Amino acid sequence: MNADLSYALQITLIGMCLVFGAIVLLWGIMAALVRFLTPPTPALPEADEVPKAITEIELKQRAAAAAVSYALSHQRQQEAHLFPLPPTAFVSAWQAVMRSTQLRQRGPR
Amino acid sequence: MNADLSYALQITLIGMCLVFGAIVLLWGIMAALVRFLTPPTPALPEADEVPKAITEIELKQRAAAAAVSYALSHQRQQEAHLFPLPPTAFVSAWQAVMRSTQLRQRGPR
Amino acid sequence: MNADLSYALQITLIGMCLVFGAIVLLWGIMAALVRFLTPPTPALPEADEVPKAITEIELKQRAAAAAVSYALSHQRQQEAHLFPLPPTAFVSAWQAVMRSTQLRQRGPR
Amino acid sequence: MNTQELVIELSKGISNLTIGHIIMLAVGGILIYLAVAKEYEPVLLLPIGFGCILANIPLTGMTEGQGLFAVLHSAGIGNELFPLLIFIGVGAMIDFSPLLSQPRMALLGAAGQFGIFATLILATVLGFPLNEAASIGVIGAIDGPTSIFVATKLAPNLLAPIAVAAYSYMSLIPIIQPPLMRLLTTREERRIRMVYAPTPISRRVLIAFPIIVTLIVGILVPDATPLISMLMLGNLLRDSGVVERLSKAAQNEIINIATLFLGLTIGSTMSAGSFLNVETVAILLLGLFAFVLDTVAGLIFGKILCVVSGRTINPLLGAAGISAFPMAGRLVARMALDEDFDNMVLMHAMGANTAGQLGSVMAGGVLLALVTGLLG
Amino acid sequence: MNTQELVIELSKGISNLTIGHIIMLAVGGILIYLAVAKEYEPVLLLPIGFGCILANIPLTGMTEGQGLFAVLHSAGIGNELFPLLIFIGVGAMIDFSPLLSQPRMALLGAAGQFGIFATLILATVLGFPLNEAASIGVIGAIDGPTSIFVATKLAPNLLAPIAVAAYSYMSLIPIIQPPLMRLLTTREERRIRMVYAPTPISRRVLIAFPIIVTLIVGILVPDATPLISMLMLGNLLRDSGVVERLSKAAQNEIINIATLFLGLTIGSTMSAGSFLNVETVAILLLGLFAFVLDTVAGLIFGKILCVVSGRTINPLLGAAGISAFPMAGRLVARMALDEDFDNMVLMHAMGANTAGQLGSVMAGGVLLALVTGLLG
Amino acid sequence: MNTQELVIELSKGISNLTIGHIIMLAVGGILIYLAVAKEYEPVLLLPIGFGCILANIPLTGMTEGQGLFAVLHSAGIGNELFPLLIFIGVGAMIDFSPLLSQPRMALLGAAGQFGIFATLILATVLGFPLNEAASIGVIGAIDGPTSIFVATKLAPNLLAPIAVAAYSYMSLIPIIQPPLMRLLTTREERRIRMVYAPTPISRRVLIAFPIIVTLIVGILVPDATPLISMLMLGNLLRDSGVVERLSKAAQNEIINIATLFLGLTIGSTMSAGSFLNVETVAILLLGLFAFVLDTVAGLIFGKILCVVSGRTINPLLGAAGISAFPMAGRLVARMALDEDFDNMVLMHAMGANTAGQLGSVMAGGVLLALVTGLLG
Ligand code: NA
Ligand code: NA
Ligand code: NA
Repeated sequence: MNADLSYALQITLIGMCLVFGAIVLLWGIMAALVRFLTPPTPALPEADEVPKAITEIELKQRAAAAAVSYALSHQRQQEAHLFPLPPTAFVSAWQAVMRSTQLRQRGPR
Repeated sequence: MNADLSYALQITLIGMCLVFGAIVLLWGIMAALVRFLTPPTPALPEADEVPKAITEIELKQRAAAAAVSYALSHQRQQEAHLFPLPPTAFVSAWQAVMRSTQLRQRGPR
Repeated sequence: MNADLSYALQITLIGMCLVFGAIVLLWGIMAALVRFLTPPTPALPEADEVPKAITEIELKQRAAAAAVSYALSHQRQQEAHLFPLPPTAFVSAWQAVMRSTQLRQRGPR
Repeated sequence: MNTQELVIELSKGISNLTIGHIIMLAVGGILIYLAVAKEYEPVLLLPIGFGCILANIPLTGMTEGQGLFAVLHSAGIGNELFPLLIFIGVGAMIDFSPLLSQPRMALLGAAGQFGIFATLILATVLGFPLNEAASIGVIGAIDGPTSIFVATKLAPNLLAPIAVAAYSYMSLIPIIQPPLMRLLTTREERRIRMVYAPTPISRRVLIAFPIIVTLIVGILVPDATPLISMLMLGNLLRDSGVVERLSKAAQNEIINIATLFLGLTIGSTMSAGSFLNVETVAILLLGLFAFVLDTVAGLIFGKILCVVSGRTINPLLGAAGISAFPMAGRLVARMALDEDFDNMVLMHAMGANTAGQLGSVMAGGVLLALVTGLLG
Repeated sequence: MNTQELVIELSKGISNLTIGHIIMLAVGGILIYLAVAKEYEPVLLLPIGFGCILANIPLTGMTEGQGLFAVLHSAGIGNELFPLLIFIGVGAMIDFSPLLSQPRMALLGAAGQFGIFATLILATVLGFPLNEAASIGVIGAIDGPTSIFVATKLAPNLLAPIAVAAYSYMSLIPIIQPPLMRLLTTREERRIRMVYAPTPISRRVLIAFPIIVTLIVGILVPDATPLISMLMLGNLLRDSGVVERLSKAAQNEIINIATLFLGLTIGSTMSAGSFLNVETVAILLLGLFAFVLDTVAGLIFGKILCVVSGRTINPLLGAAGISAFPMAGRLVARMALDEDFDNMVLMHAMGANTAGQLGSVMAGGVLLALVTGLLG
Repeated sequence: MNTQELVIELSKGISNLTIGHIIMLAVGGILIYLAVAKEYEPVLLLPIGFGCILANIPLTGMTEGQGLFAVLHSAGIGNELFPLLIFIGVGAMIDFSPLLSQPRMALLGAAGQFGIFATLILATVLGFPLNEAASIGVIGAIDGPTSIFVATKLAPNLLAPIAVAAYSYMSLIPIIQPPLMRLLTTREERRIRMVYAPTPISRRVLIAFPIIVTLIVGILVPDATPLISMLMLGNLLRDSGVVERLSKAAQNEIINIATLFLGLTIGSTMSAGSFLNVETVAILLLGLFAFVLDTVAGLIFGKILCVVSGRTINPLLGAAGISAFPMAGRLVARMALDEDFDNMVLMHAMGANTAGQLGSVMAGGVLLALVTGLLG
């Protein structure tokens, strides 16, 4: 086994240990950051049962909603808009007219 | 006649030939590109007479339309918009109201 | 008194004189610019009394209006819009519908 | 000037064209084709391909002296300016809240770096000296700026094939990863659903995070500081919320210009003379090996975590830990959806993916430190 | 420091002001006036005028050592970076479809380069050495970046008057061309209508075009490669449709910043010492001659084509073949409309105009190759 | 590599960390805190703070050789490029019409420069050599680019503390000025209302103004030309109305990128070794002294003008003449409103504030001329 290969093996061993070590450290830091820097929430639903009442289905729904909103936000980011436009303006003006027509039609004449 | 002038005349002769040559080559390339890279169109109006039916007037109209659209697109480009806005949103909202009014007025009450 | 301090005092004396001199010159230039480069206005209200009729209150109102508009324009600038959008488009389309409804309501049915 | 001289002068372009040039022109054309027709990372592959074409037209002088590519190279590649500017922009586009709200996802960002080291070993076995082997291994970081940064420091002579491999394979992620995912995970594993009950992340945490990471990584792995700090600077510009102007500049002007110039200049290093040789082929193959191994290691680690956690972690997430942000994360989410149209793991995948981004930079820095320490 | 020294120190600005400076300050003022009041190419004339003013204020140190203009000059003029960046932006703004759908229009882009060579001959007769005469001739390319590129290579000492002539006359196109058009064409000729039945141009053609042109021109005329390739790169960014970010960057950030810096720096080379001499006057006159001759040659060639084609080609189009994109094209279309409010030749004129742009770059490259070949 | 060497190599970051580094890391953190939590000039304090942190992480190599900050320093600080680019952007954001319509407000821009000279004297007394004393004094210009420009020319070794003082105190204006205003003016004085009947300013005046100012200042104070001319160039781009593209580029791309790079690079000069010493403390204190004295001199001059004008000028305006555009102007307007919710002096304050901006640049140039003349 030549010297370089021996070095390479050493580097691999030490390197992977360091990467895992650094990542675990990062995990710890993140957990600490979130714990100590998150401002105490108003703590409204002090009733301990409520969190348990969240069924698995609800959790999945929440995950789905978050995923969709994240995906959408990310997609929007990719389009690299240079500034955010108020979304309402983009309701086409023609649509507005149709809405207005519907508005008038409410109730009998 | 000094050497430089002799050179200049040579350069002119060779240069103009080369420029014309290059341009003719470019012509050929462009023609070839358009011929070989244009995907075969659905070939719907196989009836050979239709193209001939396009009168000179129609050709002129087409030229006018293309010119206007080109000029407009170019003008827009010059304004250096940073991203294209959906045109409908720019139908002023007030205009939308007027349209809506017209919509209502259609037909007798 | 060491040499540097003596120099510093000289620099202060000369420097402040020069700064004041330059500023006074600037004043003169600005006054001259405004006088000589302002195109003669249509001179409509030739009646000399009108300017005097502007009461102090009106002047204050004018100052207030200018200040507000300046502040607003500055604020807008800070947001670093990349190009000006036609303001009407940003009248929300929904607002347009409401306007349209109001339009219809004018006069008795 | 007689006629003969004239003909020689005017045909110098054609007469200097070698078969090598023609092959590289074709390679440039293929890169552009992949960019345009397949939309594989076009913002990088298109400039790289165009730069490659220009580098292989004879006698343009663009890569020498005061030529455009020589100027751009010394302005932004030799000193690593362009990769660092790109990282400012990337940082300003990354949202770390999916990771911060599920910190354990960070673990998945470590295993996905194994390919770096395994490739280093293999390249050493194949006879590459240590500095070159390490540079080749860092293709396995699956992160363009990191690869370029490390290669410029350790083996600038191999920059062209390494950068090309890094970016090309990154763009081929949707082709490389799915078969491996299917091979290494069972259908049941891919269908594992995950609970999503994230801790809400306050603005204070989002602002402190990039600063703390810069400090810790900077002090522990000084060689990784330039990369990690610019990534975190961009993220701080974004999350601080008080420097909108700078955040926009980072996400637009700075990253766009740096990307265009970087791509062109990397492409311009692909001249037939230095690129067309057995070494390049070996590097390209080793790079592919690194990519595969990263994914495999990530997936196996994912399976381990799955078992350890009592099947509450979907092992597919391991494949998102390789970096290749944000493609790998999205791909994993899509794979899970394919198996079960109701299985939403995007937030977990993005957490693992951002962890992989951090892990890649740290692995690159560790490698740089170890190799520099050994050689220096 | 006694009073006398002080007065000398404080009045050094005024005491070093020469009559030459004052003349050049006035020249700078006139350029700004043309830019602002007449709107002749303001994005270039305004910075050039302002740079000219600054270069002729004594003792500012801005053009020496680490002064701003010295820095900008070595950053982007000496190495031709700024003209090339501008060309990326110009390319991203050019639409080649009018030319591609009527390829015969390309011919008109060749004749409009005759002024380059005729001016070269005249300048040689007037005693300019060959390299300087060629640089002066290239004003007749009627294209700023090409003029600057060639002049920087062949006769950097003449850069200021050449660049100023190129951009000033380009901005005076609406004044220079119409009298010549009226003089050389009859009313009937100007009223000739043209059929517009263009081949539809597919996206594939639009994408292949810039790559093919780069390859062919690059191999045939290596000296023109930097210019033509950057023009085509910009066009590829635009037409590929997959790198919107880069295309926007080219059309905005890159071209705007490069234009501002280029203008300022070109203006700053107009110092009284090097600009105010007979040579400059000769160059300005020769440049005007080149512009006139380009237009005349273009129109005559247009008349020939008109006859050859059986009066289906409007000879005015010849005047659009000189480059000066896109002003010349628009001007021709307006002239045709003036004679007959129903005569739409804009698409043909833009085809000829883009061909002129390509012809100018190729002519510049050919000239560079021939002169470099001759001089050794 | 044995275990011992390995441990040394891997712990080199920590083992080289000194108490000085830790102090400076905290300083960097404080600057970021001020930027983010207090929003004091965040576009500058945040990059400065981040640069400071990076400069005090050991062994990153970012400030040496081809490191990022070394590259940015030689690209834009050593040659004063970044401050000048920032001034183009600032000029494009300044509206001089409030000043032009009330030219007498210009006077207030002169008194607010007294702190520069008084601080110069004090620094000389404290033993600083003349060039350093003048650089410290120019903190009293209360204008970042001017301070950096002068300090780079006269005492580049003191650049870091001077720039940090200039920008930090500028961001502390809302804390430094109000107590002085209340101390030096009576309630009645602060309530003085001012007539607002401005001359309408034509576009011609707005366009001529920057050109004339460049000419006059340039010829009278050549050393101030780079600064004043770039400010005026930006203003001309804006007010000419014909180069919208360039004006937008100046107000966005150019100033944003230059600001980010300037801030980072200035911050990176705050290394513990060169920053943590008695001199820095003295400079920071002298800078504060300069700020206070500027405001005091401005207010006293305001009171004199108030008396001379028959109480038609509100003495608060004197505090707006110090530069610190546009914060000082807004602050004065707010103070007047606080005393009397109907007292609108914003337009007058902005006039005085823009005059202060011009006065600061001229004072910087005068100082540079006098010191260079004396030393050279
Ligand atoms: Na990785
Ligand atoms: Na031409
Ligand atoms: Na000041």
